[in-house]
Amino acid sequence: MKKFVNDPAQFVPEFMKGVALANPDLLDFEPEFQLIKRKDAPNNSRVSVVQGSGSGHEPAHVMAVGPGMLDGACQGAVFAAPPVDACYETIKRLASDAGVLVLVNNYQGDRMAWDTAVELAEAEGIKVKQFHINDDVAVKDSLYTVGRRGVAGNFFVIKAVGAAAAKGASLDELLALAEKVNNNVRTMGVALTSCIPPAKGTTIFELGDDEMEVGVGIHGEPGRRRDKIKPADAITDELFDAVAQDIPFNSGDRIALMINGLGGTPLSELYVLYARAHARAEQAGYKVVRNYVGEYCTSLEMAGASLTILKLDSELEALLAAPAEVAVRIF
Amino acid sequence: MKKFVNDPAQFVPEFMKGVALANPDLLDFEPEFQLIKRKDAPNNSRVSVVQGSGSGHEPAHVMAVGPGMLDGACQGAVFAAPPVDACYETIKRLASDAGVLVLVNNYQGDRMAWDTAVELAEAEGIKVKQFHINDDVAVKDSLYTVGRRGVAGNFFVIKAVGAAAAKGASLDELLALAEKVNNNVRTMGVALTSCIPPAKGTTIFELGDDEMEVGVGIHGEPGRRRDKIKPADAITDELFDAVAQDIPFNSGDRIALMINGLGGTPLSELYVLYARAHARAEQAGYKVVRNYVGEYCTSLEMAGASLTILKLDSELEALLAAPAEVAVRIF
Amino acid sequence: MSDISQAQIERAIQTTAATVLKNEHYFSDLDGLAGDGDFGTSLATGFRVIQNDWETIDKADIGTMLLKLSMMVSKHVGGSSGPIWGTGFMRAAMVSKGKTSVTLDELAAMLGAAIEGIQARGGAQLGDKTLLDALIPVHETLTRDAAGGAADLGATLKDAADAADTAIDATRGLEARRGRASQVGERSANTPDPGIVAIAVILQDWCTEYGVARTPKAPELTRETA
Amino acid sequence: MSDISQAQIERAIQTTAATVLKNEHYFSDLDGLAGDGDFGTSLATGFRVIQNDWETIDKADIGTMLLKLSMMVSKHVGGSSGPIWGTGFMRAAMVSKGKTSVTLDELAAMLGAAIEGIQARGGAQLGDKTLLDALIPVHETLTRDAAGGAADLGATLKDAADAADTAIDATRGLEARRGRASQVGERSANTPDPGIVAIAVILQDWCTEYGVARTPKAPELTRETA
Ligand SMILES: Nc1ncnc2c1ncn2[C@@H]1O[C@H](COP(=O)(O)OP(=O)(O)O)[C@@H](O)[C@H]1O
Ligand SMILES: Nc1ncnc2c1ncn2[C@@H]1O[C@H](COP(=O)(O)OP(=O)(O)O)[C@@H](O)[C@H]1O
Ligand SMILES: [Mg+2]
Ligand SMILES: [Mg+2]
Ligand SMILES: [Mg+2]
Ligand SMILES: [Mg+2]
Repeated sequence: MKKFVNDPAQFVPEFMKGVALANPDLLDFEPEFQLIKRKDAPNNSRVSVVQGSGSGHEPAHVMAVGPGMLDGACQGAVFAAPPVDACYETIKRLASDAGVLVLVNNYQGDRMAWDTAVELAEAEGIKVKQFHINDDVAVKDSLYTVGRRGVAGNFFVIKAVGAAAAKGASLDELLALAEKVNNNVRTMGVALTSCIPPAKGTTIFELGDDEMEVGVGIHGEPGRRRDKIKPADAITDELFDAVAQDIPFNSGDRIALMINGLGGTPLSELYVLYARAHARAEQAGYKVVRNYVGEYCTSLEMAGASLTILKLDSELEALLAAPAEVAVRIF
Repeated sequence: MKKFVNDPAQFVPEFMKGVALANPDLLDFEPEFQLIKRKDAPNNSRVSVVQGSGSGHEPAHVMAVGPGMLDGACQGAVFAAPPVDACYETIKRLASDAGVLVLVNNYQGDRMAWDTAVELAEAEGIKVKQFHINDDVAVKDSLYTVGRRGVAGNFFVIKAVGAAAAKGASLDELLALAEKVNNNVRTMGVALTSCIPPAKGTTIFELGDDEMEVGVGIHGEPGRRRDKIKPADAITDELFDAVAQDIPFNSGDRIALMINGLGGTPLSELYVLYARAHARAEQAGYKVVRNYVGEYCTSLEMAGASLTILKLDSELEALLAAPAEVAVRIF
Repeated sequence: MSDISQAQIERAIQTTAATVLKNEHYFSDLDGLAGDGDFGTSLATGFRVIQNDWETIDKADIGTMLLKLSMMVSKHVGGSSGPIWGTGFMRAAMVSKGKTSVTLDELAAMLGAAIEGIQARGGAQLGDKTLLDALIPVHETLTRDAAGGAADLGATLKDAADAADTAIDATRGLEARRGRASQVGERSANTPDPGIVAIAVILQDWCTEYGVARTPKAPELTRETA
Repeated sequence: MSDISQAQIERAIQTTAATVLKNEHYFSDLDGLAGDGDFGTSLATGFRVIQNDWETIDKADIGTMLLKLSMMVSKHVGGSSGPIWGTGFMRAAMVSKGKTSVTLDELAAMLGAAIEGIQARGGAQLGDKTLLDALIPVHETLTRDAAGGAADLGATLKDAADAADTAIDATRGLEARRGRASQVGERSANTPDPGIVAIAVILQDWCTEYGVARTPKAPELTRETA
């Protein structure tokens, strides 16, 4: 296993400890519940925005905690939603008079854990609401299933809601805002390799040397199909078309464009994809107002990338431009 | 080849185009010389700080161009120093009355190219000086060779010099500052896998499934030795000891601590290394004043990391804290 | 047929823990086919705690013990398995409060309560390709046997194991409609559901533990016992 | 011995281009042993341009032509190879300005000038395990043959190829003291220097091109010609 790991069972708490040590003034870390929160939260004058999900998607989700972003987040084991207790304690520790908004990526495990935790918290009189993020267009939505998956679009929901919460928006306003962002953001990804969860010690799926998984999930779940690896531009075109046609986006739209690395793909390749995606957006008559190239929602060391488009309006543009700070920094 | 690439020969210009498209207000891109520069440079009231090196180390070097960092950088093919002409044109386009400082990572190819370019530029009356960065402690220095390699410590030289240049420091002052940072920064890295240069299409070296290369170069050059992969803490300890003993650093030192990913290693693993490195620094009595965890100087998709320690003083602390902006962003 | 003692239930739980730990990687690999490869690890995390803390668990009565198990799962098990198994234990606990032995009827009622709780929690129905497709048929055999169908507990165990075993092949071809696997559309068809397999493997091991002879059918079981 | 015509030199350059392109990956693989695996690609990039633009290159005389080649290398070739080969062509051009044919003496002088230029640029000496360890012995054979040592150009070519071939094994055990390979300490010992191999392969192919029979010695050459 080509990984920096000590005891695989301790992988998650160990990297969370690193995050805390690297941000002593900003964050508190509670190992018992694998919970990271802002030192200055909760603040009764504003809603607490929290999340909790499986690990392996870093910087999502615990590394997205900070001013203008999340107030706190708890993590489960790699790819496993957090235990019910961790979700409950997260709500409890971040309970604010203004309320708590839980941003849940749409997976059954996360939903069941948060549903249970929210019931327990409400029973204690805590004001809390949930929102389910589901931006992945890879698998067609269906009434009879759990619905679409939540992937990299998650970043935009957090950024917008976090910025609005900082400005003092109410719980209901934030819920409406989360829905607005989610309704206007779409993503699809592709994997060139499978990742290896430390505790599993083996790949989740097998890909041939010349194969890719189109529409892969961020936990290595299958996507639309297995195919031969194509030139970067052809791959970008397929992601772009799938995403652009879903809402659909229209000529004249002002958009934010994201190329998200899945963990093992270097920045240089992501910019090759961005160059094509940007050109396609301009051809389609979209105005790229903001762009994001890097790692936002990963799948451990999986080689691959996802493309996300968010339709903007003046409110969203202002919220995306608002100052924010998270555990991961450049300078 | 598990890569997003079109024509391998176009890999570098294509990703540079992506960088330019993603930063339309900040950067200009000249494909002919694979040169990226600040739109607002040169500025005759301050020294231009430039760099040029092989590609494959992104965000170094062209993605480090921006206010408070580099004024411009040219790139060669993957792992190949830029052609002489590109270096010469870079100096020429960024020539300022205050002078041009070229920060050269210490490799023979880069040195010969810049030596030639500097001779040509000086012949035209351009005021230009060079500095060689050599922070890699993996291979013992020797008078009879080209000397130590320049690796991730490069970031600190750029950051400090870029901040001082923005404040209007003179060419000689910047040269002295570069030397001061270089004298106080040390790095060593380890590789868990080899990368695959797109044009080569195969790995540079072969590592067994359970092997690592200790002290690897950022171009896949051999390091100190081949060894079996050890637990993350043991690896961190070896890197930490090699670096700490080199200058040596002393109890009471105020330091900046960096865990740099080599490209294929996810953030989560980097924070596992950081947790240990931070603990070791505190045990040694160093005060970690600033920390950096992420990708600063990579080797394509190589799985691996390097550890860098920089000894600080009040001047360097202020320069590292100064505002800066580069092509790669989070928000 | 004689009542089922708390001791027998405790032995079944310890057997289950052993089964889950022994199959950790196998269950995760099965989950990798249409899911995310963590099922085995998530379950093992919980049952490892149960095994390690076994002596200290309050076993005043069956209900108390199951409630403690439910709390341990809620504290330590993540993924869908946490809420599902935690709810299951919790609901079974509520209907066995104060009891130190149960009739087969009461055992069936415990499983029935667990099934209802899991359905309320996750919204899955029979045929959605979740472990409920094993638990519901098993529940039917228990009710039938309680109504005089089976000679002894061994025969009941065998009927239950048969039902779970059958569920593996009966659901293999289906597309999942609940759980992560339901989010991959037709890509979930023709892969066994790891939860169903886990129930069948556990019941097969119960048979072995209680000396009940039974030849498994589904390839996942023959591979496993092989 | 008769003079060497510009046509013969042009043919040698075209042969060199073919050799470099044919061996691009092999040269890069050799560079991977103690270096960074780009030697073949860097050289090939330059000689591909030379091959493609061949017709348009100003060939007024040998010096003019070599100067143009030097400029093409400076524009397109990166890595250490750019300055080294660019300087080499440039210096050879300066001493062949205006000539449309050269004596063997003058050819030796051109190579001598190139060697001096490369040494000035990169500071390498004989024994530092760089391509100079091939070029310097080759230069000696040219001077010797020019002083009446060789019967004809074929014999001279063979002597030169022998010298470069010998250099491969003679330097294999050394630690590099210049170039990237010098930064890996003893890890560079017992690997052939790609630059030396390239010179030997090029001269071997010149022999073949000019119909000079010669059996290569070093494994890198036999592999290559195999
Ligand atoms: N809504 C549900 N109701 C009942 N069982 C479910 C449900 N969703 C999933 N399961 C069961 O849980 C198993 C997967 O568990 P696990 O891997 O822990 O979940 P996750 O998909 O969150 O990783 C599935 O094989 C299935 O049998
Ligand atoms: N200082 C030098 N003088 C002469 N030749 C050199 C020198 N440094 C390197 N070389 C030659 O160049 C070859 C490597 O070329 P290349 O791979 O392009 O360089 P780089 O190390 O920059 O990648 C070496 O095999 C060696 O023969
Ligand atoms: Mg999971
Ligand atoms: Mg090179
Ligand atoms: Mg799972
Ligand atoms: Mg090289």
